[in-house]
Formats: sequence, structure tokens, C-alpha cells
Amino acid sequence: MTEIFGVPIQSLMGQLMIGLVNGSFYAMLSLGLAVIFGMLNVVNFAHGAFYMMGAFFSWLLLKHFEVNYWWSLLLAPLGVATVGVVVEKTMLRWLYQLDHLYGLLLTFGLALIIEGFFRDQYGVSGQPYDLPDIFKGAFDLGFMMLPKYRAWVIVACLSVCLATWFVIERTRLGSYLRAGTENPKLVQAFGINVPLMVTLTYAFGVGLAGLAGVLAAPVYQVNPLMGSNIIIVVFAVVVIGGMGSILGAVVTGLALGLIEGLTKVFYPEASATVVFIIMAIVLLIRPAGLFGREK
Amino acid sequence: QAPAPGKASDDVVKIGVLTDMSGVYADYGGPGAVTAAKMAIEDFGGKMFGKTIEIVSADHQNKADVAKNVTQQWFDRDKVDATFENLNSAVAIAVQGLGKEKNKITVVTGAASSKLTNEECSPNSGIHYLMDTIALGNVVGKAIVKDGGDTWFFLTADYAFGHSLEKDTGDVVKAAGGKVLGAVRHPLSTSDFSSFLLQAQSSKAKIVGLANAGLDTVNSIKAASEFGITKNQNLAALLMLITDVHSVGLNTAQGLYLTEGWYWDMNPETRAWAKRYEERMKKKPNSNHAAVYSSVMHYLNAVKAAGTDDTAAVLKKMKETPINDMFAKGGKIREDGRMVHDMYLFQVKTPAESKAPWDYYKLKGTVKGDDAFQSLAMSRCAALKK
Amino acid sequence: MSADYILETQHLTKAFRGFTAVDGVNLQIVRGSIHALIGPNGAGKTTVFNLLTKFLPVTSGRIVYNGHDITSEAPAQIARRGVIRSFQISAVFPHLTVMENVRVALQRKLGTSFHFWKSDASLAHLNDRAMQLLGEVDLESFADTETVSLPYGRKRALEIATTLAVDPELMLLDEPTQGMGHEDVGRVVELIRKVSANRTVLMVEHNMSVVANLCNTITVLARGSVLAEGPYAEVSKNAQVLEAYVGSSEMEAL
Amino acid sequence: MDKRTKILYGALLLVALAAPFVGGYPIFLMKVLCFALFACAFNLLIGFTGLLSFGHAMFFGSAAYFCGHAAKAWGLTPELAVVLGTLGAAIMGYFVGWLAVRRQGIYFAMVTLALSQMVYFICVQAPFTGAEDGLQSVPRGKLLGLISLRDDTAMYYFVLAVFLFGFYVIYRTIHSPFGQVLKSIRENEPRALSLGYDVDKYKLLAFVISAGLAGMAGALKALSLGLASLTDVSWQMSGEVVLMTLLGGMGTILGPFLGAATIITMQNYLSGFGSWVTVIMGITFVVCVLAFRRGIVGEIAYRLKAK
Amino acid sequence: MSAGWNAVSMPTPATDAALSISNLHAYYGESHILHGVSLEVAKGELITLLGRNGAGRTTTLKAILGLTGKRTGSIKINGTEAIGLASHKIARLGIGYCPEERGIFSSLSCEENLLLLPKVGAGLAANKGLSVDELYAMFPNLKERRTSQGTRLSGGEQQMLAMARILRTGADILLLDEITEGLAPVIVQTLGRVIRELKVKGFTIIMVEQNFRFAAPLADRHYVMEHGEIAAVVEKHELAAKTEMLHEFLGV
Ligand SMILES: Nc1ncnc2c1ncn2[C@@H]1O[C@H](COP(=O)(O)OP(=O)(O)OP(=O)(O)O)[C@@H](O)[C@H]1O
Ligand SMILES: Nc1ncnc2c1ncn2[C@@H]1O[C@H](COP(=O)(O)OP(=O)(O)OP(=O)(O)O)[C@@H](O)[C@H]1O
Ligand SMILES: [Mg+2]
Ligand SMILES: [Mg+2]
Repeated sequence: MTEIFGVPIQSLMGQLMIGLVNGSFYAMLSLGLAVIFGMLNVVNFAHGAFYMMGAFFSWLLLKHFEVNYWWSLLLAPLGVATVGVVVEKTMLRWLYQLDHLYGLLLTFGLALIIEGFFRDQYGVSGQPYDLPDIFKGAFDLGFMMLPKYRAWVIVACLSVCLATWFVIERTRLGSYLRAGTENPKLVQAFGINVPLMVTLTYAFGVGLAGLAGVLAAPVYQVNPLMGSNIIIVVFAVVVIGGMGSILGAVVTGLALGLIEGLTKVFYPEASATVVFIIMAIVLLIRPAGLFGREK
Repeated sequence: QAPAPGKASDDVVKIGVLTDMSGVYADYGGPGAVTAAKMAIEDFGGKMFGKTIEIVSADHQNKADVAKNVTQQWFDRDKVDATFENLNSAVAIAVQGLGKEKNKITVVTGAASSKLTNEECSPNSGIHYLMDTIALGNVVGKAIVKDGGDTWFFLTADYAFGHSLEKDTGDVVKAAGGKVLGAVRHPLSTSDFSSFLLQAQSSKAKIVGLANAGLDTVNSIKAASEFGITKNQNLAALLMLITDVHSVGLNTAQGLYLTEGWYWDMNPETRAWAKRYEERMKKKPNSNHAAVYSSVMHYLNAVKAAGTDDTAAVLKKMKETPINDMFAKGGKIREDGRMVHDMYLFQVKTPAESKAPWDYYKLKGTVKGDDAFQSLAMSRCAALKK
Repeated sequence: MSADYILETQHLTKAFRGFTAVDGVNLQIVRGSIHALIGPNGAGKTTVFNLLTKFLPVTSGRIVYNGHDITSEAPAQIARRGVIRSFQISAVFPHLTVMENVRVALQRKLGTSFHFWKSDASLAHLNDRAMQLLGEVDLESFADTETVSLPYGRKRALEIATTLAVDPELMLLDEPTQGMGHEDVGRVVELIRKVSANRTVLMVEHNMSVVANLCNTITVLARGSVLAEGPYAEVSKNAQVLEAYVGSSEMEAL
Repeated sequence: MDKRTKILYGALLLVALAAPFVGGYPIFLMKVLCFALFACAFNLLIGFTGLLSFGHAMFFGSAAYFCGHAAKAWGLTPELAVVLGTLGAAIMGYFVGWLAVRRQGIYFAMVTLALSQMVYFICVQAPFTGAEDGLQSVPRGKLLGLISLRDDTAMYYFVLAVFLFGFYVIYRTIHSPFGQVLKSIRENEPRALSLGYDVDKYKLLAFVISAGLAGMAGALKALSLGLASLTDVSWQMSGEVVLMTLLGGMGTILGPFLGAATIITMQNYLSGFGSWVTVIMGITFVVCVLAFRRGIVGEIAYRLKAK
Repeated sequence: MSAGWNAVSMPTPATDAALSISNLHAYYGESHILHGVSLEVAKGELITLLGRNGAGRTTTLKAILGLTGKRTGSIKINGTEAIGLASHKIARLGIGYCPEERGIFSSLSCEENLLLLPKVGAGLAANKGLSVDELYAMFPNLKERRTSQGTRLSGGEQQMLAMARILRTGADILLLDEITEGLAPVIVQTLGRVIRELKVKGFTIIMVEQNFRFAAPLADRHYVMEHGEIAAVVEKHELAAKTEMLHEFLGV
């Protein structure tokens, strides 16, 4: 068996594959953050909470209404997006004139509220969400068993990310979004319904988080803390990639998933910190982030 | 000035139940623990020396400083005589330390750190009532190796607790003639265990020992089942609670080995108490709830027997009297504060075997208290050496 | 004879992703002169300013100031050498009072700006000088006003006062009269003339009467390179300049 | 300082001195002072430099560990242990600040948050922190090797003295030539740069001072409660200090103090509410941001001015 | 001063007015900037707002579009009351706005900037908006820099772009704020020609200008503003007679 630094190459491939799955979640979450940040200039601290909410919605749908996974995949993100609409219309809306920091603070408060609520209702120990039947089992890739569901997660995340990228960079709606990002008042004065666009953007961004949550539900525990655990890492990912570009968010997310996967093999002790260490290094050599645009 | 016999120092006996009401361990302790304590007081008769026994409870939010703050106020201002439960090892150590300083009895049930009767011991005020990490390792290690599981690979949470759990269990396995093939250390609160499990898988060990706790254990078990690891290897959770099994679901957890100090479905006595508890809480009790009940009852009996709530006198009585109730048979509180009682190895039932909600375990073995817990001779408790 | 020149650039070049905004510019600024940089929009004037003050990194070429090569120095370092710029869009400290705006600039020379243990009463002796500077731009009566509430023209005047406060050796003014009313323009012209007495000024300006009035030397930029250079009388007759910049021969008219 | 402010400060000082004798519970009072100092240190950054550090718990918590370890394992006297904690945090602040000032605004917040999470993980794994169990039974020791601080009231006055020192440092910094430059940087960074101020160095110094004082607060906390734990370095703690400052009034001098007192009191009374504490904290955040941005002190000052 | 306004605008039938403003007050936060501005522009007319810095000319344009803070009074655009409408609805009544600070979007390329604006308004029958080719012919610089990022254009190029993009939308009322500001004379001349063409095509134009020489030959009427009010109205034919007064107001 060929080995790299004492690790069989095949198990290394397996680890990379798993890294890619984690990377897909990072990518999808940082993409949502980037989209929201772009349009609203708000760093959505509640993103993790919405991700958790997505997972919970699908669990609740299954438990109370016997809605299956596929419908959840559609309904749960819609539900999350609806909450997003309410949040945007009743709260965030009042902050656009102010320093961006207030958006961060508000969403931080929201994250606490949402997390506290779910903790109170469903406890902290987590709820099980079974794999849908067609995803039971694994592909035998020869060197490893790739669980079917994980493969699906990679495919689903990547397609969603690509679609989002296409819409924003290549369509007319996208150019409204980008222009609105810079000077919403002016864009509105040109005849575009900016308030609606902003609401929908926020809804879309948190909907993405919700979707990630549904995808994560069968893999991880459906747990009120799952959001706050992941969100800080995603922030680091965003700093590394720079929020300047959609593609940057996706690529960085995937790459960091891979790197984290490798660390787990070669030096597992550091796997919790590796992302932050990379962030520090990137800050030293490219303060604006790998894909960031300097203002 | 010793208080007159038959009279509490300040007229009333007042106990505190400090627990995690809302956090990770709220199901393990939480409101259920308070209920258990209240049941004990009611069963005792509700009165001591003619005065109603009082109970206060608080949420420590799993923060040691909150716990310390609350307990300090209890001792300083609210005239609380003894505190119970004190789940989570940071809290337990903090509270026990305070008890030592203020000379008040502190009974720990929920926390499993063996430091409580070693480095941080307090023989004159602290009691560790339920299980500790050494016992956990002992039971799982010995029983499984005996059962044929002689090659081990550990999945260890990378902090002091995980390390000591891994080491203690490893030693037991080796002593019993088994082999430890390796270990991988994962960071605390990892959400994805798959890559660590792949490493466990390639080790080809028969048993994968999970030297972690709480959500980490739950997540490792889920990932193990997803990656088909449980087909060729068996998992042994070194610290797993029935609430964790409940949240993983039998489908995933089936076949898993674990250690407990108590289970509701062991004998008529446990079932009867569990039924009474369930009537109030609409849930089955776990070992911690039973331990809280038992320890409160034992404390009250000791106060009555001593005729005072004076710490030294009560503690002396508590240590003299053996514990015989639905929680433990022939249990005894040792000099170092360790309550020694029998421990059990369980295996999680398959969904087919499970007949009712919370019908989760089959008993695989019983380990006598003296074999399960660390011997007094091995103790690193400095206060005992003097 | 570099001794006469306070600032020299050699083949100064700035390329933005495949587009060269400044292309091999050789500037020589005579000490004590008022030098104008003019040219059509997009010629690269603001970019030259950004390069000279290192707000943008230089792609290639050298900048020599007072005989020192400052090409690789940091913006604050260059400012401390005495090269101070104003911005094309007004730059003030909006929530400080007008007086404090000027005082912040004065304060640097004291060398106590890192002294967090000193009282700010130690700055009070700067107030007189600050008032004097405000007087020069007619802002005394606004001294205690919060700067946000000033009208645009006043803000630009304040900016000049702030620039003067650091006592620059070389002032870079990017369109100092842009957006001003006529009487303000006249006042600023006089002000620049007055303060240029013992320093050097390099300015970008579109208002030709201002340029004609003030400047000793004019450099015309077009598409990133120098098109012509010389005194106003000479440059204003240069056919190339007329074509590129004025578009007709009636320069006087505008 | 005008006369009214002087009277106010004097009155507050009197209250603080008398507090243990008029029924104040010393442990609670100490806790309030520690967190008030923490919030004031944090406010120096957000309120006067415009930098939102979302990771200030890393200084608070690490200093608590430094100080606790020094007092417990090395037997340092309390004042030396506090000095050590403060210095340790300031040095950390230097490195973290050195990285973080490279980014502005919202990124700065995220960078500090991420770095503090890294510190958190390091604290989980480091040998001397006791991981989940925390660093327990930190002895208060004898002040200057002479006066025992075991008594809560004695300890309270020690904490009060250190707090006053820290508060004075902050007050001085804000009203210093350095403070003026900080304000101008907050207002218009490129302009400050073009006037010859090396803005990054100013931000860094502010960051170091703030980190050091946050550390001083953490060290004090470790001594007075006898405990340093992971809670002190967690991101929730960073969030709490933000809330204290926001509630009291960012950029006001007394605001953070009041905010800290309010939140600590609230936590004390609400501890029976379980997860609802988190929810209530969250709601406080939201309400402050939406309707009460000036904070308590800021609002009072504004009302007084408007009259 | 409103007497002067009445005198000149009464003859214009109200139904024919493209824009009619009366008693407009506008605020930025707490500061009251416009104090009862009234003016009326007939279809196809070109008027200017003159005045010193800070007189409130930009604010008038912004108030029409709802870009200031609170505002009161009445703004009728092609007969529709717009005072209570959101900015995007006002724009859709057929208004094109070229802001003082140009408002070019840096995340969009030059061409994306040009194509960004949606079609607005019913438009004149003759005016479906200019095509992109026509615009490039009008401003060749833009064609050359079409792929570069919006704000990497020079000040002048940005000005041309800001002007060009509103001509595409089919808006028939143009609000132009200081479009010659900071432009090289050669481009100022181009713009002058463009404006003249637009007038011929029937656009209604309101121009804020500092450059009186540029504005004078183009405008049908000048409104002189001072301190947020209309201080005087000068018809084209009165220019010569009122030069003295204008100089006084404008400080020329
Ligand atoms: N966003 C704002 N907030 C507060 N006041 C403002 C704001 N914008 C402009 N002002 C004030 O409103 C008044 C009118 O400004 P406006 O921009 O309309 O003037 P203008 O006539 O267009 O002059 P300029 O030549 O400066 O463009 C000025 O006193 C200005 O200071
Ligand atoms: N950051 C940048 N990236 C790419 N191109 C840029 C950048 N900054 C400026 N440019 C380009 O460089 C050229 C020169 O711009 P500059 O702002 O220096 O012109 P200017 O001479 O100051 O013009 P104006 O008088 O209109 O202000 C322009 O074509 C502009 O598009
Ligand atoms: Mg320019
Ligand atoms: Mg204007």
C-alpha cells in the first residue's frame, strides 16, 4: 500500500472526501453570509441560529406532520426564510442608516433569543433525524465506503452554490443586487424596489442557512447548539476568503474543509484551531483575504 | 458551642439542590433532580425536630463561577446546611471546595470527575455519591475484555477529562490481558467525527472506546453507525447516559456497551420508585435522579440520628450507616468521601427487543463496589495522608 | 540639478490590472513654486497624488523627495516628512469641533500623541495657533461648531486650515476650489498664494483662471503621460494641449 | 471636569466605599466591580476608537488563568498576581491587535472573535487551565505578604482600589493627547493618515491598553471568586461585555459601569429562569440596538442636554 | 419672492406641467433645509436652479425623488401627486436622476452600469430611450472603457456614464446636478451639445449648475435659490436686463 507520511493513501483519500463534506457546509453558510453582507451590510450573527432552525424545522415537520425529507428540503428553508422576512421587516430595516456594527449586535441578540428558545423547548441533548431510505448505505469506492448521503450533501451544496453564483454575477437581478449593495438609495431612485429586494435577499440568505441545516440534520444531531458551534468557524472562513466575492466564499469554504480534514489525520490535536491559524497567516500576508477586494 | 441535641443550629434544616436547569445536562439533572429531592423530603415526613424541612434550588448554567456564587450565598446568607446534585465536574469541584472552606456538607451525584476524591478531596465535608471516571473505566474495561473484546482503539476528547478516561480504561484493559492499538484525540465539541472514526476503523480493533462525553459521544455514535463501523467493531461508551441513548435512538445505539450505577428497570423496588417519579415528571428517572433521592434521604436520616445538623456529627453518622435503598444495596461512604456501591455493565437493546419507551438496556454484568471504585490505598487525596 | 527640486519622480508608473493609469511620468517640482497638474478627466492626476503619498503602491519608477528615495515609505512616514495632501472629496473629522479638527493636526508636532497618561489640557496652548489658522480661512466664528453641520464650502476651507496646521513643506491640493462659490474661490486663491510664500504647492485644478493666476509651472497630463510642461503662457498656446484639454482655442472663455 | 461631574464622581466613590456596610453583599459587589472594569476597558475600544472587539473574553479569561496559576502554583502575592495577569493580557493584546488592526470595521470584529475562539480551544487543551474543571481554589493570599484577603470585606477594598486605578487609567487615556488622535481616527481614518499619524500604531496601542485592563479585570475576578474557568474565555463572555457596554452607553464614561451592574444584577435574579436567561439577554440586546442605542447613561446625558 | 414666481408661471396651464412643486419643505434629520419651494416646469422646458453653495439646489432635486428625510408640500409629476410615494415609485413616473456625486457603482462594469437602470415611465411617444449604440456614439470614451470597473473610470468618464445611463431609461424628466463639475472644457462642450439635442427631442430638464456660462444659453428660465427658498425667477429674455441682480445673488 502506498503511503504518504505514514498514512495509507487510500485512507487519505477518504479523509479528503469527508473534508469536502464539511467544506460544503462551510461554503454554503459563508455564501449566505456573503450575500446578506453584500446587500444589507449586516454580518448576520444569527446565521448559525437559522441553520439550526432549518434542522429543527425539518425534524418538527417529520415529527408532527410526517413530512418526509424531500418535502423538508423545500419547506424548512421556506419556513426559515419566512422568519427571515419577519426579522428583516421588523428589525434590521431600522438599522441600515447606522454603523454596520449595530447589525452585528442585533443579530447576535437574535441568535441568543433563537437558541435560548429552542433550548427551552427541546433541551440540549439533541434529537435524532433518520436518514431517508434511499440514502441508507454507502458507495464502495474501493478505498473507502462513501456513505450515499454524504455524496448527496456534496452534490447538493455545490449545485446550490453554483446556481447562486450564476444568478448574482451573470443576471440582471444580480446586477441590481450588486448596485443596491453599494448605494441602495440611489438604486431606488432609479426605479427599483429596493426595500423588497433587501427583504428577499435576507430571506434568501437565511434560507440558504436553513437548507444547510436540513442537509445537516441526518448527519449531525439536531441540536440547539449546532449553530453557535459552527458560526465562528464560518466567520474565520469568511475572513480568510474575504467577503468580496461569491465564488471566493465557496472556494474558501471547500478548501478549508479539506485542510481541516487533513489536519485530523496528521495532527488531530490542532484540528479545532487550524482554521484560525490559517486565518492569522492570511491576515499577515493578504489582509484583505484571499478573494477580498481592498476598499 | 455545640447546639443542643435535637435542635438544628438555626432552627431549620435547609438543603440546596444546585443543578443544570437549562443546559447540556438539564435532562440528566435539572428539574428532575429537584423533584427527586422533594420526594425524599416528603418520604422522610417533611419535618425535622418539629420544623418543616426547607429546600432551595438553583440553576448554575454549567458555570463554575455561577455555582460558586449561588452556593456562597446559600451558605453565608440563606443558612443552607447541605447542597446536593452539583452536576458537572467544574461545578462539583468549586462547590466542594467552598464546602470545605465553610464547613458545610456537599454531596455530588451528577459529576464524574475522580478528582473529587483525589486531588480536590475534602474528607470532612464532601461526598461523591454516584459514579466516577475510574469506576467507569474499570467496569467497561474489565467486563468487555472478559467478554472477548481484547483489542481496543480509543476515540478521546482532547482535554484532561478525556485523557484520564483513556488512560484509566487503557490500564484496566491491559491489566485484564487486552491490547490498546492506538488512540485518536479529537477536539472538544466536534460536530463531525467521521474522519476520526475512519482512523478507528483502519486500526481494526475489536472495540472502539469512546473516551468522551455528552454530545461528543452522541455524535461519534451517529457517525459510527453511518459509516458502518458497528458492523465489524463494537463501540464502548465510557460515559453515556440514558438520555443520550434516548436522543441517539435505538436504531443507531443498539449493541453499544456502557456503564451505569443504576437503571430504572432492575428490580421491583427500582420500578416502583421510577413509577412514582414518572407520575410527577412524565419521564423515566435516570441514575442521577435516583442518587439524589437516595443521598438526600441518607442525609436526613443521619441528621435525625445525630440529633443535630452540625456538619461533623452528621457526616460521621452518614459514614457509619450503610445505605440500603432502591438505589444501592450495602453502599458505604468511605473516609475519602467516596460512596462505594455496585456498578453495572449494560448493553443497549435492539429496537426489536425494546418493548416500551425507555426500555433500553440489558444487564451484561455487575461489578462489586470494591472492584469498581479506586481503592483507598491508591487515593491521591492529600488530606487523608496526614 | 536635483538640489533645486523638492520632489522628483522618475518614470513613475501605475498599472491597474492591465490598464496603465500613470505611464512613466517624470515630474520635477521646483522648491518654492506653485506647480499645477492639469489634464482631461481620467488623465491620472489623482492617481499621481495617491502615488506620491503612497495611498497606492507604485508599480515602477522612483520618487525622490529632498534627495531621499521615498518610493517604499509608508503614508504616515511621508506625511511626517512634510508632504501633506488634501482630498478631491472633502475630508474632515465630522464629529469633532472645527477647532479640534485643526488642533489634531497641530498636535502631531508636539510629539506627545502617544502619551495616554497626559492630560489633554496639555493641548490647550495650541488653541491660539488654531484660532489663528481658522482666522485665515474665516472660520473663527465656527470654532466650537461640530464640523458635520458646516456647509460644503466651509468644510473645504477647514480642510485647508488643517493641512496648513501641520506646516507642510510640500502641499498637494486636489482640486481645492471644486464645488465652491465664486467668492469662496477668490478667497482660497488668495489663501494659497499667501501660504505658498515659504513652501511648495502642487495642485490639481480645473479652474483655468485659478491656474493662470497662481501657478508658476504647469504640467499637462493626458492618458497617463506628460503632454507638455512650462509656464501658463507657454502651455496655453500649445496646440496639443488645446486639442486634448480645451477642445478649442478659446481657453479664456471657460 | 465640571463641578457637577465632580460631585457625581465623589458621590459614587462614597457609595462604593460604604457599600459593604449598608448591606451590600461583598462577593456580589466584587463581581460587579470586576465586570465594570472589564466593560470600561472594552468601551475604550468601541466607544473611543470605533473598534468593536468581539473577542475581549480572551484577555479577561487568559489573565484569570495567568493570575490564578501564579497565585496557586507559584504562591505569588495577590498584587503581583494581578500585575502578572495584566501584563500577560497586554502582551497577548499586542499580538492579537497586531493581526487584527489589519482589518477594519466588521472584519475586525470577526477576526477578534475567531482569534478568541482559538484561545478558547487552547485553554481547553492547555495543561494548567484544568480544562472543563477550571482552575479552582485560587488562594487570595496576603496583600504585600502582610494583610490577609481571606475576609470578603478586605478583598472588596482591594478590588475597589484596583478598579479605581484601572478606571483612572481609562479616564486619563480618553482625555489625553493620545485620546484626541484616537477620536480623529475613528472619525476619518484616511485624513488622519494623511496628516502623518500612523493609524495602525495608535489603534494597536489602544488595543493593548484595553486588553491589559480587561486582563486586570479578569485577574481580579479570578482572585475574588477563587476560580478561573472556560466560561471566562468563551465567546458568550465576549458577547456579555458588549451587552453591558451597549446597555450602559457606548462612548460614555460611566455607562459601562452601570451596564455591568445592571446585567450582573439581572443574572443574579433571573438565574431561576433557565434558558430564558439567554432569551432575555437576547431581547435586551435587540431592544438596545433598536430603540436605545445611546444606552442608559447616553440617554440621560442626551435628555439633560436637550433641556 | 413668490410673487415673482406667480407672475411667470401662472400663464402656463397646470395640466401641461411636467413637474409642479408647491410649498415644498425638506429636512435632513432635524435640520430644515427647504423652506417652501414652489416651481413649475412645463413639458419640454429646460430650467436651471442657480445659487451659491448650500442654497439647497441639490436638496430640491433629492426632495423630488424622496431622497431627503422628512418632506412636506406638494410635488406633482405629470399630474400625479408624489409627496407620499417611495422613491422607486416616483422614479417610475418618468424621472431620470444624475446625482452630484455621480453614483457610479464600483462592483459593476461600465457597461453594466449603463444597462442597470430599468425602463421607467410612459415616456414620450417619440422617446423609448436611446439605444446603447447611440449612447456610445455620443460618449466614445465609455465604449473604450466599457469593461472596466465603474469607479475605476476617471471623474469625467464617470460623469459621462452617469449622464448616459439615464438617457437609456425612457425617462422624460431629467434632473441633472452639476454635470459639468470637474470636467475638462472639451467634454463640457460635448455635454452642451447633448443637452441641446435632448431639448429638441422634447425632454423636460431641470439642471443645477454652478457654471452659469454653460447654463445660460440653454435654459428657458432660471430659478435663483437662497437659503432653501426661491429668491428670484429670471426668464430667458430677461437675462440681459437682470444680469446685475444675478451677479448679486450668485456672487459672480
Ligand atoms: N445629508 C445632509 N445632512 C444634513 N445637512 C445637509 C445634508 N446635505 C446637505 N445638507 C445641508 O443642506 C444645505 C443645502 O445643501 P445642498 O446640497 O442642497 O446645496 P447646493 O445648493 O446643492 O450646494 P452645493 O453647491 O454645495 O452643491 C446645506 O447647508 C448643507 O450643509
Ligand atoms: N483603483 C483603480 N483601479 C483601476 N483604474 C483606476 C483606479 N483608479 C483610477 N483608475 C483609472 O485611472 C485613470 C486616471 O484616474 P484619476 O482619478 O487619476 O484621473 P484624474 O486625472 O484625477 O481625473 P479627474 O479630473 O476626472 O478626477 C482613470 O481612467 C481611472 O479609470
Ligand atoms: Mg481626480
Ligand atoms: Mg449641490
